[in-house]
Amino acid sequence: MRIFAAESEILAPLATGWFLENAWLIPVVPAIAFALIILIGKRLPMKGSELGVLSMAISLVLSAGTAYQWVQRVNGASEEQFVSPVVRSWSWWQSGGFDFGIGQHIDGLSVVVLFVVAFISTLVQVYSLEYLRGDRRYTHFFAALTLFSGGMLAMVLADNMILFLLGWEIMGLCSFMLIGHWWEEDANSRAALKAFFTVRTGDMGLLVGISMLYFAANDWTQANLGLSGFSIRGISAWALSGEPNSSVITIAAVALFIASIGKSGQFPLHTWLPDAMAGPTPVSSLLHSSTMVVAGVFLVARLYPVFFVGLDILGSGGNLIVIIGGITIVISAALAFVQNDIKRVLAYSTVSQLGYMMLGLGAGAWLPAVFHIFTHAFFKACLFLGAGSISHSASHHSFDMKKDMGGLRKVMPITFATWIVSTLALCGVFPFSGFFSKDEIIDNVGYNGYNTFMVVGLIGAFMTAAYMTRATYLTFFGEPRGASAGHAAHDTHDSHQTHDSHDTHDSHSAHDPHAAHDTHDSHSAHDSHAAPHESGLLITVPLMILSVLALGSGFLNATPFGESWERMKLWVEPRASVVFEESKSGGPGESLNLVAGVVSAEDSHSKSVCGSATPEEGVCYAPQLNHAPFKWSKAIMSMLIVFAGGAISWILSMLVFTKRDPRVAGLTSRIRLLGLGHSFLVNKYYLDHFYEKVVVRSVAYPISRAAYWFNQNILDGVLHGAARVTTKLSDWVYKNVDQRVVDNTVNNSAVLTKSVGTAAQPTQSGRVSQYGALLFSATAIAALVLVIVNT
Amino acid sequence: MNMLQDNNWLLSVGTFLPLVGVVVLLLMPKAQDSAIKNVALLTSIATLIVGVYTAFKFDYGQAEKLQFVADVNWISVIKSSYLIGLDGISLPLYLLSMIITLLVVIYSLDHVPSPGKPKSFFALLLVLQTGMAGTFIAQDLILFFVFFELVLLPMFFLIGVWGGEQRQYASIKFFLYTMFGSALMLVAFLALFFKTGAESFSIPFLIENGAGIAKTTQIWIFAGMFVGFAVKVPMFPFHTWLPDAHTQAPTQGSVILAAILLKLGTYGFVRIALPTLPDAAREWAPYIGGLAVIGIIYGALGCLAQSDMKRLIAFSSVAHMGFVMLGISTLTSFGVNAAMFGMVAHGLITGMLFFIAGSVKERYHTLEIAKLGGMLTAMPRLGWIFGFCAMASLGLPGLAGFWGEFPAILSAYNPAEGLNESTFRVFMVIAALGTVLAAAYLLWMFQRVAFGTAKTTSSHSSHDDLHDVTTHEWIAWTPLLIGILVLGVLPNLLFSVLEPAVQITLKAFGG
Amino acid sequence: MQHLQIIAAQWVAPKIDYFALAPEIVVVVGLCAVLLLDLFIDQRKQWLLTIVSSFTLLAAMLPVLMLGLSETSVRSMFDGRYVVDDFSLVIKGLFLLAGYVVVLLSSSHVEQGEYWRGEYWFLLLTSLLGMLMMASSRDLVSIFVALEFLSIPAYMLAAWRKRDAKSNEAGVKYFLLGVFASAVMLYGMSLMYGVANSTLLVDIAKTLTTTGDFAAVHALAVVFVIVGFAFKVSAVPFHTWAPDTYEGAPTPVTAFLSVASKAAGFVALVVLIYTAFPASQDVWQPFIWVLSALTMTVGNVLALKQHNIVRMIAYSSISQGGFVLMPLAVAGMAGSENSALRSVVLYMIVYAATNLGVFAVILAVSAKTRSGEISSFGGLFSYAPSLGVLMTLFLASLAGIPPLGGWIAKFVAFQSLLQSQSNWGYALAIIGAVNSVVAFGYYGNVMREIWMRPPPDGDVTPIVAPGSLRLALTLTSALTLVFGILPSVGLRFADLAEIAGAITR
Amino acid sequence: MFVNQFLFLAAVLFCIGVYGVIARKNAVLMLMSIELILNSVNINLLAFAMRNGSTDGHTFALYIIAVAAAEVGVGLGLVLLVYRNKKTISVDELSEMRG
Repeated sequence: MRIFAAESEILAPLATGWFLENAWLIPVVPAIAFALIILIGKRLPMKGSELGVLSMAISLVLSAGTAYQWVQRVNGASEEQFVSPVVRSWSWWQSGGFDFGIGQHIDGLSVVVLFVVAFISTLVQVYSLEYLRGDRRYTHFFAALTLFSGGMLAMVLADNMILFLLGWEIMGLCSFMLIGHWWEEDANSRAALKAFFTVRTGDMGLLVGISMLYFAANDWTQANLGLSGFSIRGISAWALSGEPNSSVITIAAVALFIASIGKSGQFPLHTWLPDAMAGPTPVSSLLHSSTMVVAGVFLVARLYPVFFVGLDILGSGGNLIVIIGGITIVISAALAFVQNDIKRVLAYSTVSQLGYMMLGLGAGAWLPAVFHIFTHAFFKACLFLGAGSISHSASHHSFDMKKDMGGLRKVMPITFATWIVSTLALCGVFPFSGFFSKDEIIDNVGYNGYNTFMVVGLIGAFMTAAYMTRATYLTFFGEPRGASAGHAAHDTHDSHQTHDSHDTHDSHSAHDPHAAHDTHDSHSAHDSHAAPHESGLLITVPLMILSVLALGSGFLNATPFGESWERMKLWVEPRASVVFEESKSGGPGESLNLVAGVVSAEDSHSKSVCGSATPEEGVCYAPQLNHAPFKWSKAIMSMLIVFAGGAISWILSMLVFTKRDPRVAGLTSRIRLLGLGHSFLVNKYYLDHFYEKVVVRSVAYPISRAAYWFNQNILDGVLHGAARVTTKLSDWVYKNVDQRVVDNTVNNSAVLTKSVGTAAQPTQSGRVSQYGALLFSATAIAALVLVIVNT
Repeated sequence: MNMLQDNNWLLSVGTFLPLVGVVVLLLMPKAQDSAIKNVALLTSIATLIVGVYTAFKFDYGQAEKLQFVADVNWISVIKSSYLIGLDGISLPLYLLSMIITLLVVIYSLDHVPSPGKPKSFFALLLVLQTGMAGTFIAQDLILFFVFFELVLLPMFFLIGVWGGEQRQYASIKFFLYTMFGSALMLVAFLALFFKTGAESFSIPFLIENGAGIAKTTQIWIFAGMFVGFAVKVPMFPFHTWLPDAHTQAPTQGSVILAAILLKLGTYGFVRIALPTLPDAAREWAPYIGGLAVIGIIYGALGCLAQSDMKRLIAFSSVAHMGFVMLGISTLTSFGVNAAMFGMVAHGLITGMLFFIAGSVKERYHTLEIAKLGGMLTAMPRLGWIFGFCAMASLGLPGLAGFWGEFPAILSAYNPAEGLNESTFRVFMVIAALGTVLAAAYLLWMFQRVAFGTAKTTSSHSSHDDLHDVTTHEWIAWTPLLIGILVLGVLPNLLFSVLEPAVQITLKAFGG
Repeated sequence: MQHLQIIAAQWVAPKIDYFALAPEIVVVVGLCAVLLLDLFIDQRKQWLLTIVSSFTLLAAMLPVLMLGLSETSVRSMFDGRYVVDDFSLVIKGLFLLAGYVVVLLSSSHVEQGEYWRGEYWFLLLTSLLGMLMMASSRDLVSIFVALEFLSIPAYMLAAWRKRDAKSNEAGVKYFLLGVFASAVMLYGMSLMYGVANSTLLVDIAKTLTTTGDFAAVHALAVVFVIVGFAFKVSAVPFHTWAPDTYEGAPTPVTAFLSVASKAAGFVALVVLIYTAFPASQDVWQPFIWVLSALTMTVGNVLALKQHNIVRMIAYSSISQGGFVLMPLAVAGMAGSENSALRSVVLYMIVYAATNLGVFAVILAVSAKTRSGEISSFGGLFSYAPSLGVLMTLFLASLAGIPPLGGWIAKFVAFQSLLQSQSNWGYALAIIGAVNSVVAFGYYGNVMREIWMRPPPDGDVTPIVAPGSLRLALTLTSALTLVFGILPSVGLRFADLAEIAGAITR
Repeated sequence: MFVNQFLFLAAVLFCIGVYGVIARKNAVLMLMSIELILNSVNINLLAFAMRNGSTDGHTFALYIIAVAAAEVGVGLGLVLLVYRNKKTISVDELSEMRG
């Protein structure tokens, strides 16, 4: 019981509902489905895939309902009232005074991500029905996919870090299984190993961070909230309570951030992500673009108060998160230029987008970052699925833009259209969703005083536009090449030997000595030598849905149109008000009746002490953040930058595709009028080469080459080097320390005893007189000594 | 107290029933293979039934108290008595030993390793079972010691007679190592006995009075016990017998060794060394912890260096027992709980891994990782089971391994009072690093063994050898797999039993 | 001359308790019977002698048991020079039983090679008679006589295979060194008598102190006397005769020497230490400490290198002797007198049972393989499983692995060491512990041969041991197991709390 | 007192005997050296007996003489045995067993 602050009023209890109360079902459904698929999947008519889709659909419905009721709850609450999350938790096991619970923690953030994950997963599963038809491990694939979704959902609505960790690890495992899905190929299994291992390295930070937070926070949370030190609410409140010792919370924040670096493929642990493209395209689009890789970002957003205090966000001109985020944006964007594999382009773009999210979080732009998670999921998934659709129906499962694509806009209009929409969204062109999120991030970063990083963001935007344009041009414009031109599949494969792009399954199963997954070949037979064509409905429908969202989802938080449009801010962002709890007995499990101190009335903005100072009474669950007022001027500027990027890249493409002779300069304008295209056929390799030269010289030479080199030789080198060193070290330790020293001491002791025996043997000479001598001399010595001693 | 003593015949029956089977076996003619196997099977089943009945009768309400206590006059002259009892700490291991033995017997029904001789093979297995079960119920140091040693000879012969090429060296090494440890341990026991007034060897009594001993003396006595138990665990400098023994032992031997025998050491720490000599334990804890984390990293490195699958798994035991010892060294009830859980989990998981290794050996006729590969194509079920166990072993949440590993790391963050926190936090970080390495070597092994395509080099094993999991194997493995999963999802099943007993055991540390 | 006559005049015939002497008398009768029978029956009936001698020993057990059950616990004769108390009875029982087993071992063995069996039994019984006397002697003279009584026949037994050079060598070495040692001992005894002016141990205890003008002479005397018996128990560095003699002598005789005569030596040591030297522990304690440490260690390390099974067992029994000496090294310290005595007695009992078992197996196996090499045990388990298992049991017991007899014996020894709570005790305990591990090196080696090696000459015809051997094996293995699993049984005999008193009585 | 001379004589004899046992290779000579030691013992005993005026010494000496006779008998028997088999009585030839 505490006495209420002078000016504070009891507020109406918040609305709740069945969906909110039972949100925990969302991950449970896929988990059950997973078990069922494993057990009976193979016997089902559709090999268990129907179970997967069904379960995801159910989760989608549930999370939609949850989202709806959450919105109700928020609307029901009064202005400035802290809308307490719907927490239910059950004790899982106790030991030595520790209480490990499982439970749900539903608030704006989790609602958003839940919805996104469920939604994308559903679409991807539908998509996979077609994409993987006839794969020999069809059932396994769906099992893993479903389990993955279950893990992610569990992580998202976890109310404590243990459950969070659980979901986190399950995702890691599933990504291992899915990346390595076609493990007959050594490269794939190696990529899987690399991914899992890199992420796992980050997890070390998670373990340490959780432990530290628990022990640092537990006493306080038990005392003030009756919550365990694992509970997310408890940790958040504790972080803002002014209680924590600054060094502890800083170290904990850094440790946790290391984990999210690993998971979200941030610099310098990003190298696993492009390799992970070895997995089937649906996997890439679900795990490695829209959901799993944002887990790292989600971790930061989830425990935001910890980072806010620990890394002193808003306090200084730069902190670990923004720095890492910034570097990631530029580095990976640059890398995207030199990729021939369309999926790798998208992968690097994902990395850089994640960089944006991190940048936003690091710079105090919490909401835009979360919003970017939301929008990015749609258009990036759309792009990946589009790429998949291309390789599936047009390019004989090759992903090489230069070898096997080009001019596809005619043959696959739907894919093309959706692709364009998503690309615009990704580049952040005005009405498209990307604009409202990414621009907001850049904007707020600047507004919060991180000017350098705002510039970085703008550069990133420029590069994004550029490389996406290049990719689009290579894929859809110009004349069809290679497979997309209907060439026989084999030269595709031959060409695959020459360059370093990650081959996909079929291109290899073709010259796989013992057709590892024959069924899949039969499937690929149905289009292998057919001309490029549009994919089936199961593929295009998800594409269309996604593209619609890529276009529209932005309006959920359309700052340009004023407060009334900022729904996300209203619904998702936790309000930074001081909360007095009526009863401390209200442990996790029941939603508390809360009383919010009415903030002094003159303006309802940014006056809460939370985050900036220690509340003298009550607790904060979220820090007070600023929101940059929208200015068209800035928006226009960034738009210009984007268009500039796109335009330059486009012009370059033009230049390349039309210039017949490199030595003749200045004639370009004339020759440009002779339409596009056919010049492509003549010595295209030479032109490619030239294109590279131009691009390299004019655009990306300084950064991208260097960056790529750095990436391949230093970072990746370091990673592999670390592996190699460890192996070497272990060899050495094993051979020299274990076998030679430790073990030999043991064996030598035996040898020693034996040799002592040898030394003693001469006494046993077999000669009586010597025996006698020994006998008597021993006697004499003994007598002598003892006589002397005793007298 | 009286009700704690009713049906106290249970434990004795459960422990000595296997010996009855041994006698029957000895009376049977060598020729009747099937009959011999049936007798062994029936015996172990009967034993397990008794064990289950015991667990059923066990009063979980007061798991911290010794139950089914039987106290019979044994060697009155040296004040040692046949004192047995079961509490929350002993119960899981007691049952585990019975289960493992039964499964091993089942597995052996069609896997008696060369050179045959099923009669003596099963007889030794059963004797082993008596020794293991007895160690977990003995509440008298001398009795404990007798059972502790009783395990040695059967294992010695299992390794030496039915083992691999190097078996004789391995078996002798195993024996000498362990005997060395237990000799010093015996001296330590005696010293403890006299320092507590030479009144009784009963563990509860010694726990009462052990704390009274002068600190320096305690430290010396603890040293003796430490060597004895650390060899069994095995901890870092004393571990070299393990890889040889594991690699050379027959599958059944490795399974029992990994699943139960290694636990005798850690159990000894928890049951005897810590509670009887609290001050010494406090002094030793940092060193134990240090050796433990060294063992974790060291074992992992050892694993990465291995080219032999079985040897790799053996080294992984060193690492895992390192986690167990780390938990124990924190002297907090949380840490010890974690350790106890880790023992059971490691028993299930590593036992399972050794089963798999055995089956692989049987099919491929080699364990060279380089020669294996493509197991998933050749034998998908076996491959996936293998993957499952590898995941469990690297401590994936939701599987048993995690609850032994993560809490141990967690507990190292703040050890019992009187221990240097920063030291243990360093240990914690190193141990966390260990989990990464664990992932590295296990997945690496999995990738090389299961993924890829079947190597042509291994095709000298005619292809029909590569049959998938057989019925016997299913029967023998399913319980373990289920156990791994269930304990992973519902760790409380175990913790609720351990918790009170551990609390009592560690009350000297304010745990 | 005068005073001699006076003394002679006042001489009165001592009263003799024939009941107390019954065991000795029975044996005397038995050996006379054997001697005479040997003269009169012809070769074909020689087996009668076996029967007779074995029954003599069994018969001698009866009075021992009756004496043990009779309520008068101590019977003393010749004013305390010859005492029959619980201690001596237990020891006599041990000797008789060991002798019986040795007879069982011999019965089949002596038939090989045409030697006069009569002598064999006669000598065996005589030596046993000497041992029985040794158990009761409480006077320098009677100890000396008993010692020679048991030794001289033993010399001849060792050389019993007349035409076997090895056997001769064994006999001669044993004889020369034995006589030399006893001569040295006698010199010590003479000094002792000179100082104490009495040959009665109890009187010696009164006057023998390490202080005063005669301290040096005391020390000398004590050392010399102990050397005499250290030779008997083949303690390093007085052990040199043992390996050669054991190897050369007929195997049953080796068994007899390594068990019975060794035990006799220990009995004498115990009696002397407890009755004659209590005051001079500063002299003998360190001496015995060193002896024990040396004996364990040297015996072990040398045993590691042997190829001949008997020789290996010889060294092993040397190191076992070290373990028996262990508690005596602290016998003088407060708190451990009783436990030290108990452990010595128990160790002797258990060791006798186990070691005789080992020899029984060796006899059975060598009868087939005709080889003394350790490697000849290869694959024993495969063609003679029961023998293999039994040998494993015995060796494990010698190595001190529970739950076998040897374990409890070693345990009690350690116990009394630590009970002294002195650093000497702790140090010796550690040495002993390490040695007990090293010992497994060679025991385990034999086990390895038995279980893990193929038969040297693929000959796997099963072994049929003669009935007498089987009986011996049953007895010894049963005892080994019982002592291990129910130690109270063995301790019941060893735990003669009042024994120290009984001796001094 | 005059006892000392006897003791001294005995000590000298003892040493000579010991020397003989160690130095001589001839079995018979070794036997004789041992006899020397025994006699030195006897001298000791008698000297002490005189000094203490008790008869125990005499008794002991008599026993020793008797036993010595027996020992010599057995010893010579053994030596003869060896001589029959090996045609030598040098004990150093008797080193077939060693190590």
